[in-house]
Amino acid sequence: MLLQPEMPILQVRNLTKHYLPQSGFSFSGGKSVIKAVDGVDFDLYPGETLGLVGESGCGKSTVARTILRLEEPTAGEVLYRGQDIFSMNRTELKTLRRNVQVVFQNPYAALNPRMSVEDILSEPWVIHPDVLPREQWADRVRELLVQVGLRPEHAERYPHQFSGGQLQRIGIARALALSPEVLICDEPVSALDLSVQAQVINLLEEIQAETNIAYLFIAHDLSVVRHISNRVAVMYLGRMAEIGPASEVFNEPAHPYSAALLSAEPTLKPDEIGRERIPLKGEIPSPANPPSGCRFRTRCWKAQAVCAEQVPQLEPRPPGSNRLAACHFPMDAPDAEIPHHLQST
Amino acid sequence: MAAAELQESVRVRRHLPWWRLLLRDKFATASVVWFVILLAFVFLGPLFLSDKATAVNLAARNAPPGFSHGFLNILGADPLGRPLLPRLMVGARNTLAIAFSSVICALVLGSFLGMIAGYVGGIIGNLIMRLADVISSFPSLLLALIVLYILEPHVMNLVLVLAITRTSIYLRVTRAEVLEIRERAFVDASRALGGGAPHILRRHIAPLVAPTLGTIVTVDFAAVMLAESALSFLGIGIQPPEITWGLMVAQGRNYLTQAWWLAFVPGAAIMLTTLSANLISSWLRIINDPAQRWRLEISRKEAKP
Amino acid sequence: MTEPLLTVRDLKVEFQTGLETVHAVNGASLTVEAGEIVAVLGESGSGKSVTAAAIMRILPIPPARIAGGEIIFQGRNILTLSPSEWKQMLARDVALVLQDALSALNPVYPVGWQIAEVFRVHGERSRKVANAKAVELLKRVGIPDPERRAKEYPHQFSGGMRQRVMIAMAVALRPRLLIADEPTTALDVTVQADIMDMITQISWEEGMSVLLVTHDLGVALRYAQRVCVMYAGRVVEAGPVREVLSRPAHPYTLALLQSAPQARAEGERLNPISGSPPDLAHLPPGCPFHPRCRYAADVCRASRPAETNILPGRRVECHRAMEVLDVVAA
Amino acid sequence: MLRYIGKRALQSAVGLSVLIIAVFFLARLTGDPAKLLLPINADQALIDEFRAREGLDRPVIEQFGVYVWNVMHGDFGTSLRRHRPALDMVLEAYPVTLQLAFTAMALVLVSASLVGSVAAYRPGSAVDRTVTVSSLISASVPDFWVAISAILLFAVTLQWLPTSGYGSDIRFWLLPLGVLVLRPFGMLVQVVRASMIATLSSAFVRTARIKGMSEGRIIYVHALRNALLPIITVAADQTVGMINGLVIIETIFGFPGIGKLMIDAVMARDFPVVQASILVTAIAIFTLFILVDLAYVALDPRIRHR
Amino acid sequence: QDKTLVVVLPEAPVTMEACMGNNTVNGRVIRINIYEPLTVVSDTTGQVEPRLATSWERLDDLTWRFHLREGVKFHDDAPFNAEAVVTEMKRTLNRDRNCHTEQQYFRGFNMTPTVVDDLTLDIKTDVPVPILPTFLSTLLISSPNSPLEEFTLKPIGTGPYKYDGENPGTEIRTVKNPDWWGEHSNVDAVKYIWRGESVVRASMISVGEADLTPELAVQDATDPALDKPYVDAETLWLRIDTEVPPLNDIRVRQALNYAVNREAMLGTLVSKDAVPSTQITVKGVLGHSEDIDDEVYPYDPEKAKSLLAEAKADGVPVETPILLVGRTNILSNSTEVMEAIMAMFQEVGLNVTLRMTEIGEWREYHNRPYPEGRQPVIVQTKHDNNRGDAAFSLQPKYACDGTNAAMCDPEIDAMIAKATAESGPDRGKLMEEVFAKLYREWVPDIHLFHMVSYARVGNRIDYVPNLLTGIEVRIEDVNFK
Ligand SMILES: Nc1ncnc2c1ncn2[C@@H]1O[C@H](COP(=O)(O)OP(=O)(O)OP(=O)(O)O)[C@@H](O)[C@H]1O
Ligand SMILES: Nc1ncnc2c1ncn2[C@@H]1O[C@H](COP(=O)(O)OP(=O)(O)OP(=O)(O)O)[C@@H](O)[C@H]1O
Ligand SMILES: [Mg+2]
Ligand SMILES: [Mg+2]
Repeated sequence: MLLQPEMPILQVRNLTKHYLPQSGFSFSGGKSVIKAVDGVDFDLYPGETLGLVGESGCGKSTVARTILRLEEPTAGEVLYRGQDIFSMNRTELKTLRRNVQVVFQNPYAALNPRMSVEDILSEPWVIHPDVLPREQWADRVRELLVQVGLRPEHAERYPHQFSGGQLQRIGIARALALSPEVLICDEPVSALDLSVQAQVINLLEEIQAETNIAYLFIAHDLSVVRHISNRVAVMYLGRMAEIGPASEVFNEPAHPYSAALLSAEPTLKPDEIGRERIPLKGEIPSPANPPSGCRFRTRCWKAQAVCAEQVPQLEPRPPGSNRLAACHFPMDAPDAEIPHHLQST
Repeated sequence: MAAAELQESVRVRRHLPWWRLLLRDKFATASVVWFVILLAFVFLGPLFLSDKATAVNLAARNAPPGFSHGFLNILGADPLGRPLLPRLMVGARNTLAIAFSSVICALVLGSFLGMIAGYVGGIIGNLIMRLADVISSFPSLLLALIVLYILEPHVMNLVLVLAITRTSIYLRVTRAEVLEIRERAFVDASRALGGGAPHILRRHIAPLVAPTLGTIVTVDFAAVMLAESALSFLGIGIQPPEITWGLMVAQGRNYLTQAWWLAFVPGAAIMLTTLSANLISSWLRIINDPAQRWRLEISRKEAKP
Repeated sequence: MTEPLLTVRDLKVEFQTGLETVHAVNGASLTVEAGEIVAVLGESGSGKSVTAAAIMRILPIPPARIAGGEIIFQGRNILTLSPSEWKQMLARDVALVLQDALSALNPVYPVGWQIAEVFRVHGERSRKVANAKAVELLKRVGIPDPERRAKEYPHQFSGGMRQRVMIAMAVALRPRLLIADEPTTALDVTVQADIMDMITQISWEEGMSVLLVTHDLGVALRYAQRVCVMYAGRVVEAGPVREVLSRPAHPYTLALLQSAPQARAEGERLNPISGSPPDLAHLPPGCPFHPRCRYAADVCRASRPAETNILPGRRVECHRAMEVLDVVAA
Repeated sequence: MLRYIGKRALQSAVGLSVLIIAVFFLARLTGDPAKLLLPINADQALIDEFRAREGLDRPVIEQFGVYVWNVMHGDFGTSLRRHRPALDMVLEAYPVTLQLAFTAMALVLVSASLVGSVAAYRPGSAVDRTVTVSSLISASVPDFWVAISAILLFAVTLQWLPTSGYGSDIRFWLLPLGVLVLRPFGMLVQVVRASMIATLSSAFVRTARIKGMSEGRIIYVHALRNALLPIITVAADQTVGMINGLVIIETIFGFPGIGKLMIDAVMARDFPVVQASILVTAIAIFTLFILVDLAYVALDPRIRHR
Repeated sequence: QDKTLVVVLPEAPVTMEACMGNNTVNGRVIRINIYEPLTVVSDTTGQVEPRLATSWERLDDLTWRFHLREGVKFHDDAPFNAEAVVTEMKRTLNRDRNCHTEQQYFRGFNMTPTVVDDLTLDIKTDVPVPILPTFLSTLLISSPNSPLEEFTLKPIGTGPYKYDGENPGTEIRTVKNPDWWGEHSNVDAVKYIWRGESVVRASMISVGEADLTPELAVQDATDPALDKPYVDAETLWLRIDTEVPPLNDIRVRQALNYAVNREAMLGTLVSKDAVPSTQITVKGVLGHSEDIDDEVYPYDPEKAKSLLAEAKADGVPVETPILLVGRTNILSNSTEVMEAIMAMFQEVGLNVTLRMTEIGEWREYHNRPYPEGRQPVIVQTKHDNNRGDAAFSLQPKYACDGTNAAMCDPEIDAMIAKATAESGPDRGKLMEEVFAKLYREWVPDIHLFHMVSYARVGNRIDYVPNLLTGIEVRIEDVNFK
């Protein structure tokens, strides 16, 4: 299934999103832009799941929002089946949104508290009336509810009557209502309990098997990402740190940040419970004022002078493999050794 | 899940019908009754009572409330001896027509512009807001004079004046709320589904702004009726022989020491109507707010055991 | 054996929704000993948050109603305390950390102010002292440059930092008991680890008990000493965390463990619990788990299992606990 | 921030210009001041003479040009009716009105916040019902009716207060303020109540509760400040709308304010006074709106950092 | 005892300028009290009496000679003399100053004053003005030091009280002028304040906050001990547009008169002391015809109906919708009166609709030129001839080119011209004839009432309001008890 020869369904090229402090009040002075996403590239192929992980605030959601064109990018392009979504007109965009759907991070906020579940789940068909004839809405709503592990009679309830996990399933059901080709899942299972999480993941996998849907799966629960993803991308502070087949990234992370991340994962394996995690010093730097060179260098135990000077590019690690990493001193390289391409400087 | 189970649970209604929820709220029920009576006035009053309402009978001049001058004079009579009760009933049509239309026009116009200002923002939003500033600082009396002088003091023109002067509050409140609501994730979710601005404004934003606006609307009823009264008094609003409650209040003002009921009776009608509108609107707010609805549903449970 | 710090006994909480009554907590019992960390596991909707809210007495009443049971904290039934008595104990003796730290912090006041407020409402006269203590706390929960950050507003903080602020606020008065309702669910693993480390450390240093509501088995295993597993508003199994998670006695606990992604090899399908969660308004007769239970027998359909102590320190509510233990052992 | 104020001031200046242009041209559609100011049997010759003298016979656009030119030189014209510089008249009346309006609004804000919050604390309770009903009555009661009844009661029957009059003695202010406050109070209580009901159910209120603080502090320190934005929006609008209430107060109680001045000028088509008083009040109103925006920022730090 | 009189007026004075002093709102404060004219018209006899002039004579058709009072000084100590009168004439008659007095009374002839000596003044007119002394009762004399162009802010006259400052918008104060030539009352100072609501003014007198207020609304005059009625020269009537059918038919106009029940309105909508009227001037005005005073149309709806039927039989379109135009606040209760009258007209079968208008709009109906092809209109109007000579009333109301007239009859025109030119003893007689003829033969109006007003007079003072109280409140007539 990996790296199909076919065309990627989404191609993200140099995606950049800088937030300008809004005009109006700026007591905090200065015109410092927040570089939420700063030149991200990746492809998404039909039928695959790309996991996207990274620390809170590193720009995962912003990537998702920009792909959905909920935000206008600062630079870069996103090609959906070869067509740049940022130059789409209104009708093209509407079609795109039928095919590219999203599940949001915060289930409490993502559902309108005034609408019943029935209304929430039929909203996609209100917007795209040609998808499903009206008479079938009620039945389909209940089917969707059951599909995501809820009860049909929940259709008449309102969001405040559900727990967070139940709400998230409603959000997933809504995204599935249009049978999209790409589903961007922005931490869809973070708020779910294990069993439901398993259901949802199974569900997502089933749907993928049936429809060849592609997932961009953002999560911070590494075990889930490990389970569901074919490929994994690790972001740090608006940049891609590492991207590659899931097994490679998880088993032998190339980027020190990936390694630290993986070590922090709580595990169920008895032998690993006492495992030491690689502690990261300090907080994640502000995206308004990111470190020069490699963005991770301020917290990296391997950082050297060069890291502050040169921005590491995504390169195959080990050379020739499918996995790309942006690091001057990847994990497999001995600490002291300076990669030869840097030696000239 | 089993298909049978699915089938069974489809269309099971777990909510009371609205009228039973209404009966739960005694105040709202009373308010609806008052409005039904008003509607009867509006449709039947002018049909049957026009003559009674305008028949001058100087013998019953300023008759106090009571039965001394016959049933029609139960609420008293005005300086021309015209009975207040039929006048109130006949006046209901104009009064409510003016109040409803102006408040609704102001609401529609204000909330529409407010939504645009809030949702679209940018230059257009700014433009709308500054326009609102200009309109708010335009004295309503001058506006009334202009419109009514140029366009005759007709009910519809009066509505125009009152609507314009009331618009800015709806505009501002709506915009403020929209600014907040549009940042919520469910709005993004709807956009991601392909929902355009009209869809989102209608389905997501309007229902959330509605309760706040509802509150203002009901109080505005009173404001509009009294504004109309003030205009009449200055000689540029509705004028006799038309009848409106506001006009009745304005005319009764001269007799406060002698015949307090002249201003009081229509004033009380205005108050009652405002009160009823408010009680109904708060009832509506409760039944439309899923998180509050139980307040009405619960009472039966409590009463049962 | 001394009396536990907190004993929840047969707690029942109902919600009135529409025409029906949701039995969100339906006879839950649990204990927390002084100084220990107890994890509460359970699927979504099983009543974990409601139980926590009931202990804190912040249930929205109505529609909620405490239908029965008692909550004994430091020897007193908190359900019968007067509101003012209870307000005295809040923050001083028992504190709560909520999951959604963004909405749980007041957006219009600086973070430091909000922490200092805890001291001020509990007797600290001097604004200066309270502020100094707040800065101290911020430092303690690992916020760099606390003097400056204390003057900033919640929206200027990242999710992880907000959660730290919440924790700082909660531990400000060194409560005996900290209830943490999914404190790290929204956070990424590195931050989660930081925060949990911090809670554990404070607990250890102060002898503070923690009731930790979580979904995450890994978190429970790593940080808690004991665990309570909730299902349909009841605590169906309780015991030392390693024992319970390695040798579950309740079929629900077992199923929960099996549904974790870690329990599966890559590429394998996950193994969720069959069926759907119970409708709390219409609980089935007998054991509430029986419709989804692989081991259900007739007795399970007929009667609700009583709580039994199968092993020392382990409590379970299952007719067939022994069979389950055996299966696991096998 | 200064830049922001500058920007808003500039926008306001544009708004003011639009307003003045609108007032100038629209006012002239309401009829000929000659016909109102001259004796009832004035003949056409006299009317024409008057118009020529006041420059009203010239094309409106030219009149406007002259007006703008004069305004730029600080001359706001002379009252057609009173033959005094219009600006002097307006500035004489201005302080009284400002004092009345702002005292009233301060009272309204404080009292409505207190009362509305109490009502919102337990929606549907007896307290809430009482507050709702009484605030609605206060919003829908004709103010002149109250004003006169209050005079008859407090001044004539009980003789506690003077009937009317303007002075620094607080007793002169009690009744006018009481009446002026009624309508905005009724309106604002409703808004406070609605806004507070929403706020009181938010998570941070729960946090406040678990800190163990008193309900009063929860309501007034935590919830109210968050609920304040819509309240201020409406309060500002009510302040602006107060000019109508002011006319009544000023007429009945004999306060020498701008409300009566403006109404009289409008009714007499005394254009220079109409224009000057609108300009001056509009400046106050525009300033108020800027202040409201600044208040938003002061009250909600999120706006500042957005 | 503090002898400061507090007068509460219905409206603030608009200006204190002498040449605006005949406007009621201003006159109540400044007329006579601060500024005095050369002559005054008696409220009882209608005769012209001396004030600053002690006597006058007509030298020829065009010239009048006035002898001025000796030893009079302005409040600023400037001497009052012929020169001062000339200066005031310049000031008042300067058309650029937009003076009400000039516009109202001094149109239609030109005056040339000549100073004969310090206290003697000749005034020459370009046309004969038989009632020049009456006209001069409106010319208030201010100090020659008053500004010539602008309106003064500090009135300086010769009167018994002098301006003593004001709180803008709240009160105006005057104090006794010790140098006044006349006999003072015992009032030392006066404070003028104003309140729009008549009920508030009434209350202020009751509780002793003020001593005197004119123009109380009928319904507030509830205390017979304090409230004093006075005929205030205001006459209320309806003017018929006789130039449009069906109102051009006299029978229809008579029918309208028969249809009105004046008696029923007395004591209800208008004061019980009001007098049903037959002409627009009150008794006491030169030219008022006492002959027709008791020929008030009786209330006779049957007669009205039969007149209408008669007219209809002759092809008069009596069903044409007639517009009844009222003016809000023309008098208190004006609206109620109009509503009652509308009902009465409808009673006799006329198709009448009422339209209450604000003054600006009302003038469109009331003043010439009227639009071509207009609807038949009946306009509510009032008149207050307080200058004591009907000439001020007849020309504008009934002459073909009268600004407020809606009739044209050359015969009447000739009669008016003749009467107003007459200066002899027949003058009154001639004018009386015009009124009688109009009333009996023309019926251009529906006369209603000579109104009365009420003044509330506080317990501390003695004051008897009179015909002139409507336009001037002479403090010299007020005494503390
Ligand atoms: N509208 C905005 N204006 C300014 N800055 C923003 C905006 N939205 C996001 N940011 C900033 O951009 C950065 C990336 O945010 P983003 O939400 O994409 O992170 P994330 O990786 O999804 O984090 P999390 O795991 O917490 O969801 C953050 O620093 C955030 O503060
Ligand atoms: N206000 C309410 N009205 C009706 N039902 C409610 C209300 N609040 C909670 N419930 C119900 O109570 C039950 C228990 O909810 P609770 O929040 O305790 O679950 P939880 O175990 O914390 O779940 P999660 O892990 O998803 O947070 C749920 O079924 C929920 O639907
Ligand atoms: Mg995110
Ligand atoms: Mg929970």
